[in-house]
Amino acid sequence: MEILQYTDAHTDFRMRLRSFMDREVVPHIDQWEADHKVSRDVWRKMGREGFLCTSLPESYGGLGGDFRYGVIGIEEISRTNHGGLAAPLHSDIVVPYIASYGNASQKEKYLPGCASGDIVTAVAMTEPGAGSDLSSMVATAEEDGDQVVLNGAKTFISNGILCDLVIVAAKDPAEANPHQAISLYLVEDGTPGFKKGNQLDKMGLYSQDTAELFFSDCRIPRANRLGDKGMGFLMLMDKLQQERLVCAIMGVAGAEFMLDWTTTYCKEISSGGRPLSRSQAVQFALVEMATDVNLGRTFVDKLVADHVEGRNVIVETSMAKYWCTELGSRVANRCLDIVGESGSTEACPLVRGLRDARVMSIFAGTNEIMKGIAAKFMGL
Amino acid sequence: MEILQYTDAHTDFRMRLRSFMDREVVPHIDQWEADHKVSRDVWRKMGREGFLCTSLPESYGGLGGDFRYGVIGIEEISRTNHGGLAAPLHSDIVVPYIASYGNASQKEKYLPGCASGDIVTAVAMTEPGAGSDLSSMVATAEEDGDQVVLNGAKTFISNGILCDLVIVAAKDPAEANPHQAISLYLVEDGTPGFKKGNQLDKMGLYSQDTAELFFSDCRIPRANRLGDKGMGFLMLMDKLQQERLVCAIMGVAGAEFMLDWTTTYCKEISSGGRPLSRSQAVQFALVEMATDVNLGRTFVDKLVADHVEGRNVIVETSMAKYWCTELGSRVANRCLDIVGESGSTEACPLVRGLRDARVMSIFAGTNEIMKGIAAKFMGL
Amino acid sequence: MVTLDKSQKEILKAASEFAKGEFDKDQALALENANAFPHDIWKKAADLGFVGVHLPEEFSGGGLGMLEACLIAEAFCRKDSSIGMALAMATSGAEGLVRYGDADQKKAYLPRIAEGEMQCGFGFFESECGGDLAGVATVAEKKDGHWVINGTKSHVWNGGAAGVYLILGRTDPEASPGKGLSLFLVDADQEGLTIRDAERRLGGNMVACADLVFTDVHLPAANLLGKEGRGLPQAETIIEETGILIAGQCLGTAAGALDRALAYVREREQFQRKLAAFEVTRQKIAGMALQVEQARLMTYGAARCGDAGKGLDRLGVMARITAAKAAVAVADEAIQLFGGYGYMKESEVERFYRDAKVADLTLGGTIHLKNKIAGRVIGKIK
Amino acid sequence: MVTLDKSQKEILKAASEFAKGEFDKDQALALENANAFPHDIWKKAADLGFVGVHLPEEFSGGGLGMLEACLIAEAFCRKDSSIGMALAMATSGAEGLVRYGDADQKKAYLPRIAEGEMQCGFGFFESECGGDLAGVATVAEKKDGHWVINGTKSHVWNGGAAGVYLILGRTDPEASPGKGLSLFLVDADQEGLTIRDAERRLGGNMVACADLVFTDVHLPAANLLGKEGRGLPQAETIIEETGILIAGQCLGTAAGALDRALAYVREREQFQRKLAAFEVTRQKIAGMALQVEQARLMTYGAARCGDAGKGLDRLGVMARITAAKAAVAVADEAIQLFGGYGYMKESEVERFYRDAKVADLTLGGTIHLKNKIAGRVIGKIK
Repeated sequence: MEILQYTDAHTDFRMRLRSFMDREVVPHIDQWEADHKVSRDVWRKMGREGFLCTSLPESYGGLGGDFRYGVIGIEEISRTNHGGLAAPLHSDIVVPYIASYGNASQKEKYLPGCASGDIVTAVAMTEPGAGSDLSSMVATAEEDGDQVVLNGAKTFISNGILCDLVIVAAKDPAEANPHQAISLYLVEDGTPGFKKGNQLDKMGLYSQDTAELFFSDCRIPRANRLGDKGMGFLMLMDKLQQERLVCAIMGVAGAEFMLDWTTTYCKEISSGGRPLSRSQAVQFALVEMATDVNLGRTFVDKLVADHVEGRNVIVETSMAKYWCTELGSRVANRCLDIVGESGSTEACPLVRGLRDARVMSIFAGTNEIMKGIAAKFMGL
Repeated sequence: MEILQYTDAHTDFRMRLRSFMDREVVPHIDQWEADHKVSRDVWRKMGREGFLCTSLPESYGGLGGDFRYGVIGIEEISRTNHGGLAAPLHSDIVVPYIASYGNASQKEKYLPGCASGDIVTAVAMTEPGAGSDLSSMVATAEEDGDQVVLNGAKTFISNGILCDLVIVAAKDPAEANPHQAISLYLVEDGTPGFKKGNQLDKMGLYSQDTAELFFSDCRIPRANRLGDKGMGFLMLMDKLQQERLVCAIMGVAGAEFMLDWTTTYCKEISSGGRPLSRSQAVQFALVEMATDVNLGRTFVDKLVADHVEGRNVIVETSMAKYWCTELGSRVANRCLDIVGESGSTEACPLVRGLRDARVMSIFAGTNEIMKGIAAKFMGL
Repeated sequence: MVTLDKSQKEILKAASEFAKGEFDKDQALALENANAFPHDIWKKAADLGFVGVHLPEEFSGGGLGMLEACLIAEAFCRKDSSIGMALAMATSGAEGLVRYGDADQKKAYLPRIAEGEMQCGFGFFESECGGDLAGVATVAEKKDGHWVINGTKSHVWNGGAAGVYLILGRTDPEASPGKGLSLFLVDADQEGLTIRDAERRLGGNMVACADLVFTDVHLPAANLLGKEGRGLPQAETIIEETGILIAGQCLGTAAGALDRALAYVREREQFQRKLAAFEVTRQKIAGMALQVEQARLMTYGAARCGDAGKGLDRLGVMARITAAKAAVAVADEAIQLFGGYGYMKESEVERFYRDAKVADLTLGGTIHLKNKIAGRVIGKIK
Repeated sequence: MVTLDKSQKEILKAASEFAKGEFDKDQALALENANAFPHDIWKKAADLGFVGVHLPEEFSGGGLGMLEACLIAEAFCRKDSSIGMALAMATSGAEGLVRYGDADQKKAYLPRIAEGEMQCGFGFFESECGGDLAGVATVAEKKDGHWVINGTKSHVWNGGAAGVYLILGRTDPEASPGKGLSLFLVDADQEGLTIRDAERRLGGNMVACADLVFTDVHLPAANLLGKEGRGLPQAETIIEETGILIAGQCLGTAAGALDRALAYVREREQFQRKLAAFEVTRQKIAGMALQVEQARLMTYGAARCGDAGKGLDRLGVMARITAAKAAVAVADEAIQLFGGYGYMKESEVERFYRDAKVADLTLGGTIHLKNKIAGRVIGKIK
């Protein structure tokens, strides 16, 4: 049986996207990694060819597709072994906030650009002092007539340099209950008082333009509030199932890529006069990793199917996020153990794979947060 | 989505079987464990109520059901936390040899008794000197007119004491190719020259009557050969997918039982004035185990569905057999770590669970053999 | 081995030879099946000074250190995990007598313990308080110059076999939970003390184990051990010193399982080759040998630390975890290398595995031990 | 610490103080980003005797043992994994000169190495033969009293930075693969030697790394190091001695990652509590501390064994694995405890992790090392 049923339309989409990646992404990755960002142009190209925001209705320039298109997008980017081009973040995590909670004029104004690649989006939740603890957020949003004044700093914001539009979470200082104080705001690049900080120097994801964002008496129209006042916390929580599922898929897809590469390597490279793959120890290591990858893949496929059906799988998604992102790092490490010292240079794809995989256990809620959520919903 | 779709008939069967277990099995387990065998009577009761050999056609007294009935049988026995009553071995591993390879008269003669519980079966492959290496088998079968003369010893034979009928693998000494030399024979209890050895004293599975079997000039009618001459190796290989799937299901079901028990225990028992389940370290351990169990369960469910569809899933089944049986032992160990010293007596179900689980990584082909098979079929 | 001096090497050798000569596999299988203590071997071992080697010379002990006691436990458990455990645990709690007993108390018990006349045991834990000794509910009330004890201690090693027990009870019901506890010496034949045998356990079955039920047990004032109100830290020190002896046992159990696995893979053939020739077997053996040496260096290091008077500190708990996890993992792998035979009692390694797991669970599981380490590493949080 | 004598403790302390005074975080980040060797620090360290502490006194070394060299590597890597690695590896291969060099060879190179005038390196591996030195294809042909070398050595540490290299080549093409190899000393400015810089690596980027290409390199007969035909066992001994120095580095890297994690969890708050107050944080810290101590006791034990002249034997490889795996795991956990900040270069721990993983891969991965252990534990199969 196939747990995830893909239609011909899905498969066609995948093949077109793969060819796009081979043509427009893979040849540029080394340059992007050196530049510490992807080209602004590739976003527009992706948009023009219909690879962004596949879940948006066609009226906004999307495909009107289900989440399986998003899955294909994540998997095909993972196959390029780089995590800089954060299209899944844009298409499957940030833009859905606008699609779900935006009013008609917000949608009209922003969604077509999101789909065409003219608007790159980011979401700004995390703060320097707060990490995974949303309730201790300190950025403020105060109403002043028809305007809202934002103050505060956000950090670790993916697409932080390239973004044209940021969804910012901030608190009403007058509201004591931290869970009812947060609202979401749409802030455009160029708004006075909104400053993009320097790009952060990271272990990996070199071509991902992660940055700090600063808001200093940044005034935006009150109409730029996304959804109802004080509903920010709930909106964030509501979207987290899909965000974490995205991470889980990235973990499995990354592991698949690295294991495939290593398996091929072991068949081709000899040590002591025979292919590495003839070593029983290497065989067992590859089989053990393949087993783990199969387990993760089957689990994630089922969760995607459940998610597409609209089921609440918060416990299982939390589990998948932690297990599959750890899988990515574990497979990277163990593949390197097999390849050995010659795998330690950047010429070996496992090196970038390992560096890029490491952050997945941290972002979108650390794996410890995931376990805490699962424990809570298991009644422990 | 549900990967394994159970019909109302399946669910009804499960409920009746569960009630049977509560009534006819659970109250006797301690006694059986002390006796080092289950009562002969429980086999007949199971047969009378239609719980044995569910996959046999109704004409032989079976249910004509698919393998999902077998899965239910395994799971409901696992819930009793004892592995002595080897009905799954009989119904889903041994009897299928007769059903698949027996001729009409063999089927007529034996299958109704197998279904009714009057005939308990065993399969004798492993030899004291050979372990997992079937090709080094030394037991011989020599034709002598209308008879076949068996000589040799078999060991670790489950149901070895209670069995009324044994399928014996033996070699034609005239055939040099070990893979073409093996044939299967049906040997009835009481046949002169067939002797059951003493029961083996084991780490666990106390109530399982594991024994050595001896054949010394044991003469059986030539008509008792099962299937074609020299086809034994292929027949054994052919049936191993289901046998190993049975082990994987046992591993997952055992882990589920132990984890459920431990989770309940941690909610009920306090240490330092609060329930164990309020300890964050305990919570994380339970969540991590629950995640592993979920992964194993999803993987096994998918394999069962594939198996029912008749697919070849030999690589995945080998992976599942090793991973899920290790899961059983790992969960037993870690649950004990949580429960601590008070869990170290036989009054704690985890102790029997751990002792019984340990053999699953060894029987039906050790987990190392499983990895070797997977490596071979992965082209390594 | 590298870090042992000459006399330590000799002790290790002598203990190994004693075990080789006196321990018998069939007898061990029978004793373990019967939950029986190896009485005769214990007597002989005591005669030769292997029991209580770390107790003071003036009380018939060997006057040596924890390291020497660990070496004997290692050698014994390497030959037979169950017999070794039984002999090593026979003096269980005597460390507390040495440390906290007065001259009379020591004279009354230590010689008999060291000479193999009497086993010793300690009852600190109660099933209601889990691993949390501060929650001990057993009460010791002062009445007319006596102590009156009421309560139940669970899972007491040597319970029912020992001649004397160290018991932790609450002497000040007003004090905060961790304070107001004290230790007492209770003779086995004391009126009001009932022994409730524990069920057979997963392993360690040559050591008796029982719950001790105290019903108005009257003790003379002189039976207070150490300082009134200092029972908790005293008990914790005794647990730590016992812990390092358990590490020594686990080291031996791990080494013994490796010995057996090595002998088997060198001998046994599969697919026309010795098991030892398969790379995967070799990887397993290497992993096992690695864990044995980690257990050895940690155990020796911690014991030496204790003997140098620096306290076992975090190293003792670390050695305990390292050695116990090594013993469980190495014995588990040995079973797997043996295949079907490994699951048979005949193979011994299944018993080593069960004994290892029980040692691993004794006196606090992994989470508890790690919390202890964390307490020492992190210290007070500001 | 327990097993160090007074002078060893002083060396550890002096090295720690040097590192504290001389290593600078911002400089380290810049050097690592630029793949640059910490030249000035190396000079100062050599002046103070921290370089070549284990080389003979008569050649400007410290005349001390591998343990002392490990202690310095530990202290340096604890303060900064990359700088520590660069300084410790600067003498890489000098152990081979000490062991196999004749008086002239030693005099020519060792003083300059110990004084921080020259780095040393060894080129044994070739990409074609993987971890299997017996398959070395580089040829050294005897011609008119000279050796003529042709071939390529890959991933040579200090390649391009060292003044002299120890090179393994085949001197007898007729001999069976493991025989007929010999070691040579090759000066960096030797004609025919081309340096092909390796790409930036996952870690260890303050150490140069390059492939060495030999095209008709003519060496005088006197450049043969040790015995002709004994190159393979000599190279393996050098690898093992380097391995224990790597263990020392990894121990330091692990300890340094733990230091940083501890400081962070004591300071950082989440959900209105210090991270250090969460039980899960405490369990992690305990696990990290446990691995650091395992690495420490194994490394010290193996180094001491080597210094006692007993050979590192299996213990050296075991220390290597234990310390490298500890460094990777502890640094990995430190990143996780730091959260998002841990992924930033600013946090240092991500660099510790990358350096640890490269050390883990150096001179043979885990499978290779375990096969080595197995060879020693199992011995010949009958």
